[in-house]
Amino acid sequence: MSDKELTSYSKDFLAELFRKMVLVREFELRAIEERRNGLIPGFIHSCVGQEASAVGATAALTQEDVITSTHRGHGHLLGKGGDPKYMMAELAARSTGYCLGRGGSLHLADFELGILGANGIVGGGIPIAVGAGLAFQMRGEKRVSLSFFGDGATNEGAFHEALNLAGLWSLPVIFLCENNLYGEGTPQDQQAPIADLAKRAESYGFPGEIVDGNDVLAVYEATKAAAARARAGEGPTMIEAKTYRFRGHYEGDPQIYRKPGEMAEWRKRDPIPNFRQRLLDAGLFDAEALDEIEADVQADLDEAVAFAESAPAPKPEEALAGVYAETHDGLIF
Amino acid sequence: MSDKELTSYSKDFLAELFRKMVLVREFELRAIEERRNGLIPGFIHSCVGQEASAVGATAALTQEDVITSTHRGHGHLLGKGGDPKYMMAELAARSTGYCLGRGGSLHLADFELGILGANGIVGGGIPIAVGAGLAFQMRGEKRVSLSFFGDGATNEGAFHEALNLAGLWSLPVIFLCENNLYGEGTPQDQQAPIADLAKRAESYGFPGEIVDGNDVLAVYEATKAAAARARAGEGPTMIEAKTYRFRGHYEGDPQIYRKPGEMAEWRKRDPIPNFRQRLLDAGLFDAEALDEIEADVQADLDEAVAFAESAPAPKPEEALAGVYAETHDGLIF
Amino acid sequence: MSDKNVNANIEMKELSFSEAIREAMVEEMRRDPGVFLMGEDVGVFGGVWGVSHDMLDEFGPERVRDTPISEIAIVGTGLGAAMVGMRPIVEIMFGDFLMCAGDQIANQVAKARFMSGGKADVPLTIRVTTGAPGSSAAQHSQSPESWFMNVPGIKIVTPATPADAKGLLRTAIRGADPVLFFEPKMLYADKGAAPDDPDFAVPFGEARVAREGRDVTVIAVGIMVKHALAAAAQLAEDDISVEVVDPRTLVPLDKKTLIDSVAKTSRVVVAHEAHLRSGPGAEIAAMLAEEAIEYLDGPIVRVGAKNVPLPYNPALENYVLPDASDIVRALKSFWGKA
Amino acid sequence: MSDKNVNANIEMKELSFSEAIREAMVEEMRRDPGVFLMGEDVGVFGGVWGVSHDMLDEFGPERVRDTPISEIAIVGTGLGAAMVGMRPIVEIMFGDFLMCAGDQIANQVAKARFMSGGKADVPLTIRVTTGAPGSSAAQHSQSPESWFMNVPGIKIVTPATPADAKGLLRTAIRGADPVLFFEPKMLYADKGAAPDDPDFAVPFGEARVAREGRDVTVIAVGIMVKHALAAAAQLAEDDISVEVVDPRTLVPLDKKTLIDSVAKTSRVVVAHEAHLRSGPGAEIAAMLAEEAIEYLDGPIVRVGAKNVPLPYNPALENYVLPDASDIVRALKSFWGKA
Ligand SMILES: Cc1ncc(C[n+]2csc(CCOP(=O)(O)OP(=O)(O)O)c2C)c(N)n1
Ligand SMILES: Cc1ncc(C[n+]2csc(CCOP(=O)(O)OP(=O)(O)O)c2C)c(N)n1
Ligand SMILES: [Mg+2]
Ligand SMILES: [Mg+2]
Repeated sequence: MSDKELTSYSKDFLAELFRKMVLVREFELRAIEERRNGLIPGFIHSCVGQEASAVGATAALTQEDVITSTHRGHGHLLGKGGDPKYMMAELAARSTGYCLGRGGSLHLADFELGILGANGIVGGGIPIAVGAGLAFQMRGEKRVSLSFFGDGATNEGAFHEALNLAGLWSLPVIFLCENNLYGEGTPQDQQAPIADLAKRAESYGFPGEIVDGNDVLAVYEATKAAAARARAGEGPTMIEAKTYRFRGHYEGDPQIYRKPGEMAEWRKRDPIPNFRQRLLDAGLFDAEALDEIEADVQADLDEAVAFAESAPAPKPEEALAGVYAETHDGLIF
Repeated sequence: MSDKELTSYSKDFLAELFRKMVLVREFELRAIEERRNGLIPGFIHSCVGQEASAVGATAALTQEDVITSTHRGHGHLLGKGGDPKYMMAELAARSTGYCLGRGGSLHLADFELGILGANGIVGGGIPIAVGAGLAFQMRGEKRVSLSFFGDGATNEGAFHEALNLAGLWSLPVIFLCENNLYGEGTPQDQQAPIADLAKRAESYGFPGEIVDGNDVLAVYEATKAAAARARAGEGPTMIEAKTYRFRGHYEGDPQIYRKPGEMAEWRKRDPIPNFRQRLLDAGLFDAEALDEIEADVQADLDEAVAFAESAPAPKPEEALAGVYAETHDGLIF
Repeated sequence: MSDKNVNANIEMKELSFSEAIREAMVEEMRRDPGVFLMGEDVGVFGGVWGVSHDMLDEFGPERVRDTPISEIAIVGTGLGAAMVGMRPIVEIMFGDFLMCAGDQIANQVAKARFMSGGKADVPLTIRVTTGAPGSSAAQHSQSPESWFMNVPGIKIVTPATPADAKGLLRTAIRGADPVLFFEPKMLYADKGAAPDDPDFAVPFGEARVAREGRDVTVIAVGIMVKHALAAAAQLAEDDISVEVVDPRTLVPLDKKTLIDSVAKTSRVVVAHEAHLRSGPGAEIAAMLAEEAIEYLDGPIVRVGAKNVPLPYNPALENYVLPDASDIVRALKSFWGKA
Repeated sequence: MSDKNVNANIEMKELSFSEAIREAMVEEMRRDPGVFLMGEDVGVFGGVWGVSHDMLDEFGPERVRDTPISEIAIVGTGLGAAMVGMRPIVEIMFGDFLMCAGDQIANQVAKARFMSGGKADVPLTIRVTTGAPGSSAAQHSQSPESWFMNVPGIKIVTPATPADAKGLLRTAIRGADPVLFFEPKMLYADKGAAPDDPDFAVPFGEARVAREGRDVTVIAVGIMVKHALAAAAQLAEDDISVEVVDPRTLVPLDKKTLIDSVAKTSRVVVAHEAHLRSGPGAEIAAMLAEEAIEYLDGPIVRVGAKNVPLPYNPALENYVLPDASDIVRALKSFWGKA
């Protein structure tokens, strides 16, 4: 994408993309640190390296649109407007967290922001997104539902059934596959016999498109076009964002499975420094402005960690709340 | 297919194809009759109209090859060498039946003939066929596994996962989809957004081919080529046989869902009279010879029904046998 | 408790179990545009058991949706639609196929509210047929009422009469929690009276005493209520007074009514069509053994299908399946007459 | 019965639960070319819990197969391979994911033999991790031992020690029936002695008396055996003698050993990590309430996870999960000391 094109976006918008990508990256690094510090008890699957797809895709949505996310969902949530405070508090298992400390990283959700939930089941969120799209279509709302999932998830039965239904009913759904070349320790080429997963959309009668998943604007443009199609009643789109994760599948992963040289190659395509450089090269921002954004993010994260730390721990008995809307005088437990 | 091509097959082979198609058709009609007569207690999903795909596909296999079948499986079984006596006895729930009367139409199986089972679960047999193919590959055997399934089954998660795995590991498996335009009462075009289901094979990195499912030789040739590929280690093939069922989804189905005129069109393409005519036109057989084959089939079916009728009913307590290889001194029941 | 929900002033109407379910759906769909029905062959075909016949005509294909054969997608899209404010009713044609959507039910539908800190409303009703229709063999005859009972977060409803079918289904549709609603195929044609009131609903967690008795309690689930009543009538001839209790919902379970009955009779049989091992009766018996053992004057006897896949052969099938005579035998065993 | 399979002349070897499982697999793979392992990340990664580490090096990618994330295909292809003479071991990474393959397990694997009139051999072992590893929340912490207990045709194995893990896994692999083999994640590192004999096998259907006692029986499943032994040690200080019985296999269930123990002690607690409602303890308690009630001197008390999805927060999670102190409390309740 040329710099001329870059100038066709508003400065605010570009700054916001930059800020969000930095926020995602730094949120992950902070969470990892706070896990080491003992603030966070559970596993973290960080999306370091994949910030562009998370931020680019969600930037093309409105607050009324909804997403479903995955085990690697912090970027999706922050992109969709998730508040780092409540996210950090959730990771810290506090009652001020998004899920009152009951869900943790794998189940982060905020219905007001249209975040229908991260998911611990690979592929599990895809049919849910289709269901939201169905509701929007039935009610004549111009809302869009977007489902994030990984390359590995495209081999689950849930993926297939969900995409078929969405294609059949022309639902306003965007299937955003972040192909980071691995599912846990197994390379994508040992999980499926085709490398370009967007091709699978053809089985379901709608377009599949490949984008550079490390280029936030490319992902944004593809998602924007898909959202426009969806809102126009033209049905779903699959977008395959080719990307790479820079850290382990989870924190602690020995990563013995990486192909030699691969990481170094992808490091050159790190979405954040590259985008920063483009902003500088285009003369739209000076280094100080971008530094300031980075500093703001750090301040937000300091606040988020402080918020999490200071939150009260939930009382053990609270575990019994929130399983059902009605508990029938305790008949259920 | 021209008559010249017809003469390139042996007369015996052509007669056998004809005999088997007649056998399948007449077996179904007899079973339906015997159901009315009360000999057969359970439901029957007949494959009347689909004889060419069942017979053509199985004709390309050897006895060492295996198949998995469906709820509409009588033709597949007879094609693979199933004995109408044991089949009829099974439908009549006798202990001389293939499954000792415990399985019925939905679960007919004969492991010696490589029939790994009909199936009551749509799509349920597809992964099983892939597993057999995996075993053949691992053991270096030149055997092929073929899975029959309907158009409706291609929308199940099991279809997707199984085909992906077969493609990934280049397994010797043939996926034979009998697209008869309906799944129960729902037309295929209301079940999937694409009409040519063979296209789905592309998602799994192997060829998908469409054949006239009412032309027994077309199905045979396609399957033979697929089996050759499989035996040569070139991996799976999907074959979509376009066909039509002439009777209800099950016997008793009011069939309110048929599109007007559709049945009449397909009747013209009835695989059996058409093949008969081709055999006559090519001068390979005279009408008496074919009549004689038909009479032989009737005699076989008379025998099958008599066999079923005369078989003893199993004793109720036999229900407890055959759940496990070892029953651990009755600890299990 | 049995007639608590049937107001004497309300007119009653005779209808079949199947019509009762249809009416609940139709009335709720008229009332609330968020309610819709989705499943395999529910539209043009009217459902393979005819339960949703002609609903397509009234509500159109938008609200009576024929789906592909995709159980994961049926349940999963139901969940997604519910999460954004619809009240979907989804149908799984045979209970046997529930496991095709097992993950969506156990890990998504049942847990969505809790995992989100109680925030997700999941007004999703999953209608499922259950029970053996005769010679349908091992994959079309199961009674999977207990398959998801170990999974917290989903309510499990087992109506046994047209009135309960209607009233419990209404409660399911109007509720904010996901429900597995089990419809015994072999009850569809049975008739009974139900209140002719568009708001008639039967609350969850209230068992029904289907017959009062003195000497022994049968706790019967689903279709076995009918068989238990037949058995009770038979034992009445021997002057044994049988109380029949229908839990109506397995989750939540009305322990009190069950325990009260056992406290009164001191003998209990638990009956269901599901296989015995880890069927719904296992939980009911275990609950009683924990909370009501002091009232018991003998073993807790379970009646259910033998632990064998359902056979195709009718004689074998009958041998495996429980019926009224099995309940009679179990009941008589308390008086050494078995 | 506890030491029946441990011949005094056989040398013992110390190994961890995880090593025990690995050794059983490795030894059987060396012995029988039909045995192979297949699952997500079992190869290069060595299994997410490290159980199959370095097996790829010895056996190569043909026999230690990394699969796509496709649980239906993993189980279904295992079944197909088994039907044509292989002895596959397939791994489902977390028990929570079993339902993704629910239909293949319940309707295909479990029923293949019966439906074919007893003809299909299904020597398929499905290895599954179970239990809460701590703050892993509702979809990575479940103990689904009872989820398929209602489905006839599949054996369910719950080892609690390294020796049993090894011996039971060997029986599973060599057997002709399908097995769900549950490995408690939190036991992987625990050590114990097992016979150093390449044919050492523990038969199914024989419970193990893990500790003899007089006053009360704890029937404990999987990881709860460890907690039950800790509880027993604690009660010994109060001069209460606790017998701990480990069923080792839930299907088949060794009723006799369980009933004998209860007959001796007349008090019983059933403990498992699974949720209480319809967990494995429901069936065990129901069986005892039916067949051993005359020996009982008090309620059958169950200890298990509360009926709530597993929470992420450690304090909440601890509250929901059972541990030794819950067993102690249940035991003391018999003497009014709870
Ligand atoms: C149904 C299911 N199977 C397996 C897992 C274990 N698991 C968690 S993440 C993961 C890899 C997912 O790969 P991909 O979809 O490519 O996403 P990525 O981790 O690369 O973002 C696996 C196998 C799971 N959580 N759910
Ligand atoms: C998992 C599952 N879902 C639904 C059904 C009910 N059912 C039986 S046959 C059938 C239609 C199958 O259609 P198709 O695959 O096209 O095969 P056909 O009947 O046309 O031969 C359906 C929905 C089933 N048996 N299994
Ligand atoms: Mg990936
Ligand atoms: Mg069809």
